[in-house]
Amino acid sequence: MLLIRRFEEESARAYAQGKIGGFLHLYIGQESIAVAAASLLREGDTVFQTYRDHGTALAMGMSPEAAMAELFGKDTGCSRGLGGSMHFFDAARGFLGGWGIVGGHVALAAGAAFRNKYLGVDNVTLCFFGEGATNIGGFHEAMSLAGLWKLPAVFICENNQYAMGTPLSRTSPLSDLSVKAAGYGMPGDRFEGYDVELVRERLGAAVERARRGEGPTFIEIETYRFRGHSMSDPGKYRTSEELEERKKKDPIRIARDRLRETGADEAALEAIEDEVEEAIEAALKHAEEAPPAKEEVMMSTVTVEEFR
Amino acid sequence: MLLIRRFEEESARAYAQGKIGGFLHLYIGQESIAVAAASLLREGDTVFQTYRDHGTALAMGMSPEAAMAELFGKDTGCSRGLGGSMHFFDAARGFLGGWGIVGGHVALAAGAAFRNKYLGVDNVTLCFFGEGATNIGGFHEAMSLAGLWKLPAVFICENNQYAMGTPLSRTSPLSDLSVKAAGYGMPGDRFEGYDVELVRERLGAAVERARRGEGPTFIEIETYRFRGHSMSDPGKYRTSEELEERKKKDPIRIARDRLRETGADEAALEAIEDEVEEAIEAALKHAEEAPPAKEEVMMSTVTVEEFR
Amino acid sequence: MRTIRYREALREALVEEMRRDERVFLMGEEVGHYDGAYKVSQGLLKEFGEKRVIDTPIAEAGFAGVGIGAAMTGLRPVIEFMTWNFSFVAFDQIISNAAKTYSMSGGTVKVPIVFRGPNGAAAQVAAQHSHSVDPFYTNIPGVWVAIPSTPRDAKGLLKTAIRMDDPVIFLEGETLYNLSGEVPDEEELIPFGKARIGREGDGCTIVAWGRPYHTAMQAAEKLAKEHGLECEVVDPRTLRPLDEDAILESVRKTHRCVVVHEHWPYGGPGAEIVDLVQREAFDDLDAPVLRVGSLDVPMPYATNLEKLVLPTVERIEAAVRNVAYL
Amino acid sequence: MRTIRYREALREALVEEMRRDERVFLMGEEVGHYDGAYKVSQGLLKEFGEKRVIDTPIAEAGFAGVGIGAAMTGLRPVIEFMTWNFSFVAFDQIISNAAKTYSMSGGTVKVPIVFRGPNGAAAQVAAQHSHSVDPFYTNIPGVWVAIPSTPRDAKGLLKTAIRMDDPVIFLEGETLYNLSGEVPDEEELIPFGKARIGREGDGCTIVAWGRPYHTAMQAAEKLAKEHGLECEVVDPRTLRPLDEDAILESVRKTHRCVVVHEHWPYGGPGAEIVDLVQREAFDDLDAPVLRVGSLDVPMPYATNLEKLVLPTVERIEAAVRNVAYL
Ligand SMILES: Cc1ncc(C[n+]2csc(CCOP(=O)(O)OP(=O)(O)O)c2C)c(N)n1
Ligand SMILES: Cc1ncc(C[n+]2csc(CCOP(=O)(O)OP(=O)(O)O)c2C)c(N)n1
Ligand SMILES: [Mg+2]
Ligand SMILES: [Mg+2]
Repeated sequence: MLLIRRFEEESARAYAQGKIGGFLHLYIGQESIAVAAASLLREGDTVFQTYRDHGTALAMGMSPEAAMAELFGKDTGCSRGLGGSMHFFDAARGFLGGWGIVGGHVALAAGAAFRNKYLGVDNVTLCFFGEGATNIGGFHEAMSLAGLWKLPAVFICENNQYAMGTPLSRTSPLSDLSVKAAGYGMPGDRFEGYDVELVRERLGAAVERARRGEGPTFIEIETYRFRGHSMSDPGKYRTSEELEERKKKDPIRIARDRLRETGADEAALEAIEDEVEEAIEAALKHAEEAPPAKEEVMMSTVTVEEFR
Repeated sequence: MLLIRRFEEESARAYAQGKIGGFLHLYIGQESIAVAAASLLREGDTVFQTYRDHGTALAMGMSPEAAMAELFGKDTGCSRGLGGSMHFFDAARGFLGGWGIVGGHVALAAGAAFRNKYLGVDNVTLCFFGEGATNIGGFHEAMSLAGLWKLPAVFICENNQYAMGTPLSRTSPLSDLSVKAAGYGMPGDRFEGYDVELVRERLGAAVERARRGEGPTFIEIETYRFRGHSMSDPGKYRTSEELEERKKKDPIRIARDRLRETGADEAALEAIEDEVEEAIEAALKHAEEAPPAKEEVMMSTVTVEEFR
Repeated sequence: MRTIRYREALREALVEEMRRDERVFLMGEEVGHYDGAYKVSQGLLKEFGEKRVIDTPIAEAGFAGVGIGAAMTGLRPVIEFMTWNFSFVAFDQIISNAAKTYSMSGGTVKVPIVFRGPNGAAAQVAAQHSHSVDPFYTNIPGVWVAIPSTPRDAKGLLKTAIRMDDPVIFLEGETLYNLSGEVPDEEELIPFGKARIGREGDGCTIVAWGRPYHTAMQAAEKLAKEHGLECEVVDPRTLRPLDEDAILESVRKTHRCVVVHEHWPYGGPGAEIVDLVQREAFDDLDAPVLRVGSLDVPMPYATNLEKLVLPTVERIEAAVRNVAYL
Repeated sequence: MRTIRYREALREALVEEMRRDERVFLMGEEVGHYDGAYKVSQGLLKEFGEKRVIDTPIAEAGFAGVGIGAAMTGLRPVIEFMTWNFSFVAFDQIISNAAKTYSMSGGTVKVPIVFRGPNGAAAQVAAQHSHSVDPFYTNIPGVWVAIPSTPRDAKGLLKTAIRMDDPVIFLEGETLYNLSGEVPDEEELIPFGKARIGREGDGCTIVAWGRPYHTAMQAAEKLAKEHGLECEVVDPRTLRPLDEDAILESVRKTHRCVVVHEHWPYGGPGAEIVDLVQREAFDDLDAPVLRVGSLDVPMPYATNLEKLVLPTVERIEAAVRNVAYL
């Protein structure tokens, strides 16, 4: 979690310095979800995320170098500088993007789950999306198919309360989104995402269900993003009081407090922090020095086949 | 109902004779729904239907001449021969199509309901679609918006058991589609559509709710189509026993029996039948003799504005 | 050689490729229990079972996306759109996901998928069901677009498409499904980007594909008989990639060119081919390149009007005579 | 005349038309409380309230359809797509419903609606967010397509669009929102189908619109200075209808033509204009018509590559020198 937090903080700084361009959506405040989810995965499992994808990729083991280099538009980036912040990929680890169209990737995840079932393997597929995505057709069609075909997938709505500047109350008549699950013939669950261990436990149950071939689950996790929607969003639609109140539930703070309460060694904690700092520094240095994205790569990755 | 039934039977015959082309989707077996719905409408109310649209248009008062001429591709058709069977329009009576893309018209109906609310009038909008349409994104988005904005609309799923050759059991894990209503924050209802009076009563409640400004309702009506999906469908996916069983619930038979039971005059019933026959005959004659669709009409209805 | 129908040729391609490769599956509305809305997949459910011949609910964006996700993770889906008109609700899946993944993943994730179904107008199916989608999909880098005009091409191109590692847009003709033609007995993989010369001649090049290819062939016949003008009819077979060499070679011989297509006139492959010819064969042209397409109107229902909208022998003939100064 | 920004010009058009006609409303994501993702609608919620400035959930097909239904029943919606990339999920609503209703209802139901938002690439927003949608929407009969390059055109065309009785596809430029320019004090309604000559000259015609119009103007400046070649830059302002007369008149004067566009090379208005020019001004042309567009690749994220993809002054200059044999 700390690695993600620090990665995001440094990305924001590099963005301000003009080293990163385009859209940059930070995961600060939501780290517990990615970390809990990643801890449940096995070889062959696959994960789909929105444009707010750094945290999930890092939690799944993408190197901070490859991640930061991607943000810097470098050839050593996880998508060779072609994808950028919104389109991280790490196929070897099962991280399959990084998608920019709201709702557009949910069916892809259903497709990866379809593949698990087709091949008869006990892999599962996780799909993350925001609460803002639950009104769009792409969500509905993917959920309908997954429910009908009992695909081994878990659909995870990271309800961070806002879709850009719009609070949930202005985009849905529901306050509990998990009631939607019934309409797709699948079970729903709903819980707070601030405590990484709780997330792991509840998410784990759904993952196990899917692994056992009992079908998909729709899960709504309450969370909060501490930063604006993207770098260009000043976040005026919420009060600083609200933000301060929310920060009391910072998952990193909660995890640290828990570790201390349960008697973790202060020195060990500090060592972790140092390690994280080093990793981030190394990532920045690497990204700075890596060669820029290459024209040959761009021209040769439009299609696999060549006809001219 | 009888007029619709006879209109459809004669359309099928004319189709077999090559006087009608393209797709022809008959409403035989579902007449009670259109008739009940039409009886609830006031001036200014609007109705949207799928390609299976003759019955609804006729129930709302479209003349059989205009309807049959449209099927024959004639200039006096309700869409001047440009629309055909799937695209009937009768704007003066509030019948706003006649739409061929599954789910595509549901948002249009929400838009017409939005207009009722925008203008502050107590008009309502009805939208019909098949059970096969409930998996598509267009349905979901329209329902989401209607639920959120509490639009004065009634969404009516005519569950005739099949989407082309596919029974509901192979397209949805649900047997009761009205549970979907909860996911849109609106009430749902569900009943059999064979008795026109029952349909009128239950549909009426939802129409009144919308008229009072209390928002939309999602209604699933159980019904059955006696013919194939369209003229090219032999309907091999169902047994003749099933069909015969279903025909016992023919809404026209039920209505006729009821009238007889309640002491309607046999002569009066026969008079109605004669009237219907005359109307259908007149419609066929008219359609036969009417001038063909016109090139000038086609060229001048692409857009309202002309730039060349 | 055997004489079979276009629909059967497609079916053979599907069957052969599904037998060859376990990863290939067919998914779409009514493809299984109903044997296909246009019977292309007749018998497939019986042979391959529900695992590999999958009936879907009406959710084109959903099952197109499922196909893309399955392709990303190692399967080789063939996705049937009952007609290409219904691909518009799945347009974003094709342009934003299928066409982009290989590139935006830096070449790490492939999407070997075929989207197929009938394209263009059938008889009197009116405005919402008569689209020629070629202009939309040919514009997109990251996909290939095939549009076979004959049974042989249908089979050979579909087999190739299924083996390719990229998304392929495969445009069949509803009004061609019943067309009979010779298809070789042995396996044939027709490469993308290679045109077929339907008829040789030095009087005028006609470039045409899909249903209008046959109209163009008729027009060429008529022009030969009535005016002694031998047209060369070039069928590109794939619109992306386009066999530029074949088109240019023909034009350099005939010095005249007419492009015939069913799609609406504004832009599209019709205009692209004009652009190509005037750019690369400017000095060889004795007349401007002309086009014959559908009229610029939504398709009307009435059959008398529909006939006015679609390209006809008469309109092709007039265009050729115009450029040949006949 | 006042000097205002492109974004303010659009806002003025919206405000004036909303004041003039109660039936006009604005609907889209973040248009109200957030004052617009790109601040075009800043202050509108305050003036017109939630009834007429309507924030939507993320459901483009849904709210596009709501707009069409509202337009069919007498309102005059302006639907904002946060960017045109997100119109792909609503593509079917536009092509099957907005564009078809007037025709398939036999001229009985009109759809007076404007779909607007930023088109084309912004800086480094990568493959899914950088589409130039002109090729898709210009192909469709039943809609009009406007694409203003200057604040004045933005205001005058948007006002006209809102008053038209047909669906209008209104393509703004995200990278143009900050552009300043003169706009008349009095009301101006710029008609569709009338090009604007950005620069006169007799050396070569350059047809360009949207952002590349400005690149073309720079290239023309450079060519005049460095080579003494005076280019005439024609901005069609609307792509459907196209001002064919203005383009042809210019080409008949210059005998040369280069078309510059941001969209992908295959087809689209770029090719359509080439088709027009070679067809109608064949004998006037001293060289083939050339095009400068984006490269045929999904847009990469890295800024060094993005620069290679988009049309540049250098590429335009090279094309003009090529046709002018300089
Ligand atoms: C189809 C589509 N419409 C609009 C957008 C623009 N957009 C990007 S993110 C976003 C908000 C999404 O909110 P939510 O789903 O809650 O996810 P969060 O950003 O809060 O993680 C919007 C409207 C988009 N990317 N795709
Ligand atoms: C988006 C889309 N996909 C596919 C079709 C082809 N199609 C037309 S009707 C139909 C079945 C619809 O079934 P249902 O919604 O139950 O309505 P019914 O015909 O039974 O009244 C299908 C698949 C279509 N018109 N639109
Ligand atoms: Mg959110
Ligand atoms: Mg049905």
